[in-house]
Amino acid sequence: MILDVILFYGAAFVALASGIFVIAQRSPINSAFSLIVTMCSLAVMFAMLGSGFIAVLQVVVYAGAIMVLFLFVIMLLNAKQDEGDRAGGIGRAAIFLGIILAVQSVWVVWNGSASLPTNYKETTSADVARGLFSSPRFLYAFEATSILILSAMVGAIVVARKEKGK
Amino acid sequence: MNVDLLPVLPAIVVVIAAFVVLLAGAFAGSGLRVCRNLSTVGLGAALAVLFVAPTDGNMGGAIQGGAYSAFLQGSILIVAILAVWLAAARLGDDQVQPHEFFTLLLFSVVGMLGLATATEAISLFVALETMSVALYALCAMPRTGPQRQEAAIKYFITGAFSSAFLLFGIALLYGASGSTTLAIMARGVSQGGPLALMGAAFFLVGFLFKVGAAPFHMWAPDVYQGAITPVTAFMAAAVKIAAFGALGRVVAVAIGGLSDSWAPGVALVAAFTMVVGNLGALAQSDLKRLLAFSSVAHAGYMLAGIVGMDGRPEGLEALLFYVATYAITNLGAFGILIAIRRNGQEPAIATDLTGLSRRDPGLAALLTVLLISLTGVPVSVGFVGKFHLFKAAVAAGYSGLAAVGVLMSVVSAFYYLRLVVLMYMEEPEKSTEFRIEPGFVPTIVALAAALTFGLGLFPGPLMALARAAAASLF
Amino acid sequence: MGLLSLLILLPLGGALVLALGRGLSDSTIKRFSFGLTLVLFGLSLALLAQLSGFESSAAYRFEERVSWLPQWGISYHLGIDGLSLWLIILSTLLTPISLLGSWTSIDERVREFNIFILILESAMIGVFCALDLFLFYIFWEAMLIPMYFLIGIFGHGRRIYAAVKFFLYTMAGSALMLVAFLVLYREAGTSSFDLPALVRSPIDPGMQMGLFLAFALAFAIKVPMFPFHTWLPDAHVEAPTAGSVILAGVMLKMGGYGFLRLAIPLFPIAAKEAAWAIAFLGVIGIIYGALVSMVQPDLKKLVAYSSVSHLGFVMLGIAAFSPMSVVGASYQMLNHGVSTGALFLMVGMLYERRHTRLISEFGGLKAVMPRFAAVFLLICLSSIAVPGFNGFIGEFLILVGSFTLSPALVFLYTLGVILTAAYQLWLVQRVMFGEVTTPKNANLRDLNAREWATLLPLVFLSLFMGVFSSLFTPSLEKPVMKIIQDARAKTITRAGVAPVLPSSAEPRAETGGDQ
Amino acid sequence: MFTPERIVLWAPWMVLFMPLFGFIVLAFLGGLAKRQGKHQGMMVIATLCTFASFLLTLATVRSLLALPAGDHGLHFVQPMLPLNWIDVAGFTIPMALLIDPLSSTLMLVITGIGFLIHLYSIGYMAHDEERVQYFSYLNLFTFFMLVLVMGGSLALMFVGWEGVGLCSYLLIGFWFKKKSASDAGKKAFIMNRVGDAGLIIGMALAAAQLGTLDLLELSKGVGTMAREEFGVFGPLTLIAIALFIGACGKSAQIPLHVWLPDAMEGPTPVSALIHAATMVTAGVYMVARLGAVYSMSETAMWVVAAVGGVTAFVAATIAIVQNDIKRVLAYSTVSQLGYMFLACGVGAYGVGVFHLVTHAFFKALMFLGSGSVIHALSGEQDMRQMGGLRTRTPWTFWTFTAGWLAIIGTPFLSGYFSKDEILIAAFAHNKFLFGLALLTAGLTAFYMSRLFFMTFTGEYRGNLEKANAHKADDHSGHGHGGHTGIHESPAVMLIPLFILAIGSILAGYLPVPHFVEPAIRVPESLPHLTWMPFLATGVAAMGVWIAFLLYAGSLRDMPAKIAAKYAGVKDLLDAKWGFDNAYDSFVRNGLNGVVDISERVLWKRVDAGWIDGVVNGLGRLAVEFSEGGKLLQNGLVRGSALSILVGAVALLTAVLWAQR
Amino acid sequence: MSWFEAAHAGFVQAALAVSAFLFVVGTVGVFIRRNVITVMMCIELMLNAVNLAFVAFSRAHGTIDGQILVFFVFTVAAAEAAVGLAIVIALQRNRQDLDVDSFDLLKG
Repeated sequence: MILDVILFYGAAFVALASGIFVIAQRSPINSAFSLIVTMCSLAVMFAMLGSGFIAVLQVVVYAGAIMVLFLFVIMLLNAKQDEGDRAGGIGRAAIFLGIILAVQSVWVVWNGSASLPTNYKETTSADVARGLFSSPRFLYAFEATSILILSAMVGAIVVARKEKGK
Repeated sequence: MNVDLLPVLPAIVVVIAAFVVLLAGAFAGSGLRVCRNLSTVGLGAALAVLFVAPTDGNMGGAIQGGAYSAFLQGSILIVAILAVWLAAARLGDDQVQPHEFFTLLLFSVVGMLGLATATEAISLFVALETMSVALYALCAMPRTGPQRQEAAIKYFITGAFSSAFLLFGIALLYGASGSTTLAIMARGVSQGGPLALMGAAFFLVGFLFKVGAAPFHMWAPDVYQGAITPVTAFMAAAVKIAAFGALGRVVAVAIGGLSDSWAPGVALVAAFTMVVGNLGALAQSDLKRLLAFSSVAHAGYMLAGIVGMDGRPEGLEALLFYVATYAITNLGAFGILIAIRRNGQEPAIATDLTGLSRRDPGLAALLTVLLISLTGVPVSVGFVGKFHLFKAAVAAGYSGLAAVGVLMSVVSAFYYLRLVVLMYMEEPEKSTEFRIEPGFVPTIVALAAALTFGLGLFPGPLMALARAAAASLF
Repeated sequence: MGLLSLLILLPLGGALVLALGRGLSDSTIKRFSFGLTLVLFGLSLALLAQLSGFESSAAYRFEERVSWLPQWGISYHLGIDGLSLWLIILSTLLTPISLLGSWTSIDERVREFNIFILILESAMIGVFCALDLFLFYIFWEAMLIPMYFLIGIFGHGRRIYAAVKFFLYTMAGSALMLVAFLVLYREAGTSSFDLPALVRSPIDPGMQMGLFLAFALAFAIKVPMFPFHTWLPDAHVEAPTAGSVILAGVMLKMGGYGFLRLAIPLFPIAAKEAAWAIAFLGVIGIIYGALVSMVQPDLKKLVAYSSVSHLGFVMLGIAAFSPMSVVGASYQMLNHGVSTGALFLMVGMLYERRHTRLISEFGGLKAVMPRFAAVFLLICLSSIAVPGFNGFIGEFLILVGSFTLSPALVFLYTLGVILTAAYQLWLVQRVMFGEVTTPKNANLRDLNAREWATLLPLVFLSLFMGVFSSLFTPSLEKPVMKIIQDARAKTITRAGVAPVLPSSAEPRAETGGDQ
Repeated sequence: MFTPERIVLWAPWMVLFMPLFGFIVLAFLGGLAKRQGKHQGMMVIATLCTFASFLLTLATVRSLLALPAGDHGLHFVQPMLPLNWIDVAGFTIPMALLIDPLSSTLMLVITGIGFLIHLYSIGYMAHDEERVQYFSYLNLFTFFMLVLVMGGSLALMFVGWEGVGLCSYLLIGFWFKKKSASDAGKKAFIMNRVGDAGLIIGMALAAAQLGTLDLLELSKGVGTMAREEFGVFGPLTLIAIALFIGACGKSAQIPLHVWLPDAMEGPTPVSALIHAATMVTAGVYMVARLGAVYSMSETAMWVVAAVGGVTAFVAATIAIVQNDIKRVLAYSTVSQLGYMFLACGVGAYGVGVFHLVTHAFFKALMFLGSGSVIHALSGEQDMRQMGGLRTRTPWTFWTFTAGWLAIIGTPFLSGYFSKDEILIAAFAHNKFLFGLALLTAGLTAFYMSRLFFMTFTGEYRGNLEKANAHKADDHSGHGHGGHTGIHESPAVMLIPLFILAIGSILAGYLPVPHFVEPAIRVPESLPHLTWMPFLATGVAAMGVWIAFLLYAGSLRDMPAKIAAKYAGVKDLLDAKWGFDNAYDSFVRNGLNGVVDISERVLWKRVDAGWIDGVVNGLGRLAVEFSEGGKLLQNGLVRGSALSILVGAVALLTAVLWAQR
Repeated sequence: MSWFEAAHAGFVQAALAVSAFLFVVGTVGVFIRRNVITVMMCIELMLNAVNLAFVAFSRAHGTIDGQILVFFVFTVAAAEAAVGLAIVIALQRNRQDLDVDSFDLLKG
């Protein structure tokens, strides 16, 4: 129990900190690694919140596959470091708006979650599978995802392919 | 598990068509014409399925067939067929593998069909992303010239950004209700609470982005300008139908109970969109940017229908009618750009149309009809549609929004009329040579113009369809 | 198909024939459309077969009603009373005249020209027939497009500016009216846009003023009332002759018609409250128009501003809202159509001969073109409202009828009368009298047969209407009386107060100047 | 058909119709006739039409008098067409005439003198290019003048009123190529228009307040109303004064008189017909016609009398110093019209009308005579260039003498009777006005004698060659004859002179006041003052005597000396009491100011600047906004995303706000 | 309830707060980073934040929907990343610059 609590809040802290690192780093590589850290911390939180299956997926798919893709592209393109923090007026405006938005959204979820039900229960991958396939409700989305991925594939190929003769 | 596939049948047909096109292109090396014809057949078959098969099912709550979905799907499919033909007219110029292009186009149509039918947040999101991802790629085609990629990256970044908001909105609505099914969401949402409010707001942000409402519109001019014209035409027409269709459903089914909270805000957005769109178009010389701002403005008018819903189907009915007819009209207007070759080039800036009526009075007249409709001057479907939208807004108590709308229509007259001025009242330079794409493009434009004018005179049948569609959600 | 539908659809059909007809020569096109408009004029005269009916009651005649968009209670509802009757005849008369008047001056894009004129005619007739707000609005706006093209394609120097200004100005005016339609629809609770039904249903007095102002703006711009008139000089100056004739002859009348047909019957309480403002602006328009007209160097602009002045009379008459003044105003609308139409035709003739409209370029034309000068003088006299001409009847009725509204306004009115005479005669003097100063003017051709044919009907009418006004006024009087009585009845029952505008026809010998 | 009852119903219409017929024939066939050189025929047609009208008038009057009298002993008929001119909302103006003694009298004058002047014009205009047009105008004028006097309601009267004004405008500006002529025409029209505005207001007031414009009903109707005392500005007073403003304009009363002298730019017969005998008396006719109304308002009566008296005097003084023969006559006309108004103003309407009739004869005569003189001198109008014409144009001289004697009030000639009665009436009413009138009588005698002596007696002072040369320059205008040398006019011009001379002598014996009195409905009872004829004659004789001394007798150098000595008075009179200057400066400064303001302020600033500025400014503002928006739309993805963020935050705020 | 019990009970609330905050962090990151790949990563960060919210809500309601949704978000994120990175590659090939502010051909 105590371990749960420590793990959870520790992970939350790490997630927040590494999240800030993501946007504070000038180098894309560093950002990417920070992001991976964030994702892993989030995975811990997922687990503590009783969604073990999702936590695993988070690490495997997200931190593993997607972020590798990112890293790969960063390496491939030999992405330069960000040229400093010259975010300019847009950045400052965004920070300003971000503060407002943070206040608002944190306030909203804080107050909103106070009235949430507390039907806590651990879920396993079987629950997820049952939820996903026991009714046609999510079947549709599941099948649609295949189209999504296919079109992403085709799209990626079409876009990134080298021009013939170039 | 008993799965009733009937409501997804049209989408399935389109998916099959997409596979066939992809495979035919990849393995049989089919050319433009074959791909075009295959796509047309597929879309046509989907349309036929829509008419023939009883699609009234719900797949466990993920999607919902019926009048509303059918109306949207029908509109999308018709627009898609026209877009396929417009694209076919242009792809010959550009170095594009036609089968890839048409596959992506068909995939995005699948996404749109999903959007039009989805009654569950997950399906909705996946469908939206299917459509978007295909469109991002379409925008980047062909790879010649950095404009395309720039348009694509802009569309992609802003699109993904707003998707995140949409997703957050869904999360919050889910938090407020415990379900991702719209109808069940409505129960939780109607009790109010900060989660539901913020969820509704962010949900709206996501869709307001897709429909191009101000201030979520700034991508539109750049993307419209950067993409090739058939893609622009397809986006301007079909995306609007799908996005507004989904938005209308969500508003009617899920967050309608909260309309007291968000309707004033959306009314402001609508007014702001009309103003920004119309004023923005005023100073544009680039034709596609002009049409982009014009489409922003029209999104504003259509939002008046959302605002005018207020628990009654009239606003939705107006919205459906308008978005369908607007798509046709707009497609016709883009068709003109595709049909014309001025000194061998597609007309890019407004003055490229100078003296068109002297060279091709017929095409000029058609464009005039379309522009008149876009302005909203009778006799045209644009007028009937606006009348309908503003009527709904006024009935819901938003007379001020209607006033802004009509005044902004006057502003819009200025820039639409400028094109008419150029076509009819200015003399072309001696060396200007207009060549008209032979064959089917002028026919498509003529068809659009005829629909625009004819529906302006006799809107009854289509309006009845829209009415039935809207009523099915209430 | 009823007669009114025929009147509306026939020109459209003609336009379609011209649009689709291949290989028609210019002269065939001209003859075809001229013939068609003549036929329409004949058809419109057939409406007079029921003249006695128009004179005996205000009921709508030749009514046609086809359900159009039943879910909104919109129908294709046509019908005319005496008020519309004459305006329709005016439209069908001026159209062939303007076609004939531009027979030689339009030699390019003849097909388009005739198509636009025919569409315009259809829309104009439609406006006067429509008894459904939606239908009315459609015709109302549809008029703009052909006129826009007429000005923009066939006009002179700054034609594009003028065309766009015309279009935007008038469209802006009517835009808010559309919203008012919708609010009215919501408020009236009739679930229809049928005009008679809406007129019958009472509107909340609190809502009336806003709605009335929205209507009034649309109509005031069309009239045009000071200070919404600045589109008119530009549009007139740049328009081709036919455009000017129709614009001045018919389209300006729609403002006054709109007030009488829509704004006042629908919102009588607000109309009553706003009457003084309209009257005031009307009188300002009279004097302002006359003064500005006086100093115009351009013939057409002069006539254009004179329209502002003349329609000020009309607005005063409508605002005074006594039977005499309103009948006078309606009559004056017809008069203005005839006389100003003729003036524009004549200015067009001068322009055709000399390619200038500057007054300073002319002078002494009486010696060169005596017949032209004679007709010009006659038309000016009609415009000055010399008794015996049509203008007098209208202005006199307005004057007598509006006397009780405000004597002070009436004195200003008479100032306008003097100024009108001043600028018109000054015009005649500068153009017609004196020596021929410019050698180019020495050999100008006098009127030819075609030009006679365009002018004679108008000259004849301006005299005929000046003498035989009682052939026209009874049919105008009936609808006017009905409008006034209905409005009064509503004003009393709704607001519980007596009308402030008493009938001037009642002798009121016991009181002094009504302050 | 030919019983009196029948005749009075159709003959008046025929009276009206004949000159109109003449006009139409001339207007439509004139061009043809001109091309074929058949001017003569056209002119004869016009003249015959007028003559036929005269004969029909005679028939009408005879039949009218043969009818039984109505109430108040009035013989009247109201021939009516089965058609209303105006018929709106219970307010009708039928197309009805009113034939009673008053209108009959005027009809006789108009058609009679009109015919004579047509006849005269045949000779006078014999060489003018546009004489057919001239005759058509003349016929049209006759028509409108008849409408004016025969119209049964104020509105119909107004038709004639404006119509004659129009013809006057056309005829004054007949030689339109002359700037002065067209200016004078315009001046006349606009000044009349000022008066007409008064008339219109008066009519509107009458229509609004009394509910009718029918002349008979008005006269009858006001009888039931309360008389308005002096200083009370009740409706009747307002109506009467407003109408009187109209009368002032038409009848050239102060301050609207300045157009009449300028109107002498027209051909002389026109001056005789329109600006002496008929049109300018329309105001008098109207006041007399509405005598019943005027008599109900003391204020209005006072105004009429005062304006009349003052005008009579002022115009007479101005006439003294005029050298243009026609201008002397014009001012004389103004003065005599003042007399008539004076008579009306003191309640002696019949007398006013009587003077109208006699004046019509002698003034027409003198105008035609002067025309004959001018004709003889090939266009010379300056009296200083005349003299000794007695022998050169004997017939003109003798007939002119008759007119002269009549106007100065020589006993037993027409002027004597009418003027006498005016003096008596004035005396009975207001001693001051009487004094003014008496003085005017003396002045009249003086300046008419001055004119007479300067023109006909003594030696010829002019330069004939110059006159001829001048004529040669101006052949397009005054087309008098191809003769050279001073010559008597042809018979066609002299016959009218004779007839008018006879009329001038004998018209005083017509019982006009008695005849018209029932029509006016205001009883007139003048005191019988036996001393008045002697006094009047004496004053007149003195005027003649002084004139004789100064211009024909031994003191011929005196006028210059007097002028030098009383330079102030001379200047005042030369300046026409300042009226013309006031008008000119009003026109120059005031009117030009108005034109200037209209152009610079109203048109270019208010219209083009402000109103259009706002309109175009809105458009520009929109475009500026749009251009500004283009800067914002700088193509940066982050900008686009930022606007999404802004929108999201704003929408979120709005939604949270709305819920609160 | 002990402090850690309260803390345990507050998991959902805390997770939501973290989620909201991370979302905003990601949002801000989109604006202050100029490398287009970093920008995309910031968007991924936003999606992750949303995932946390889904999981938290899923726990609160005891329904599986939230978790399933997260499952789909993974897929969508993958698809988006694929296309997005493809576009980036194409861009890089055409203009050798990944600074988002350098994409300004289309404007006005």
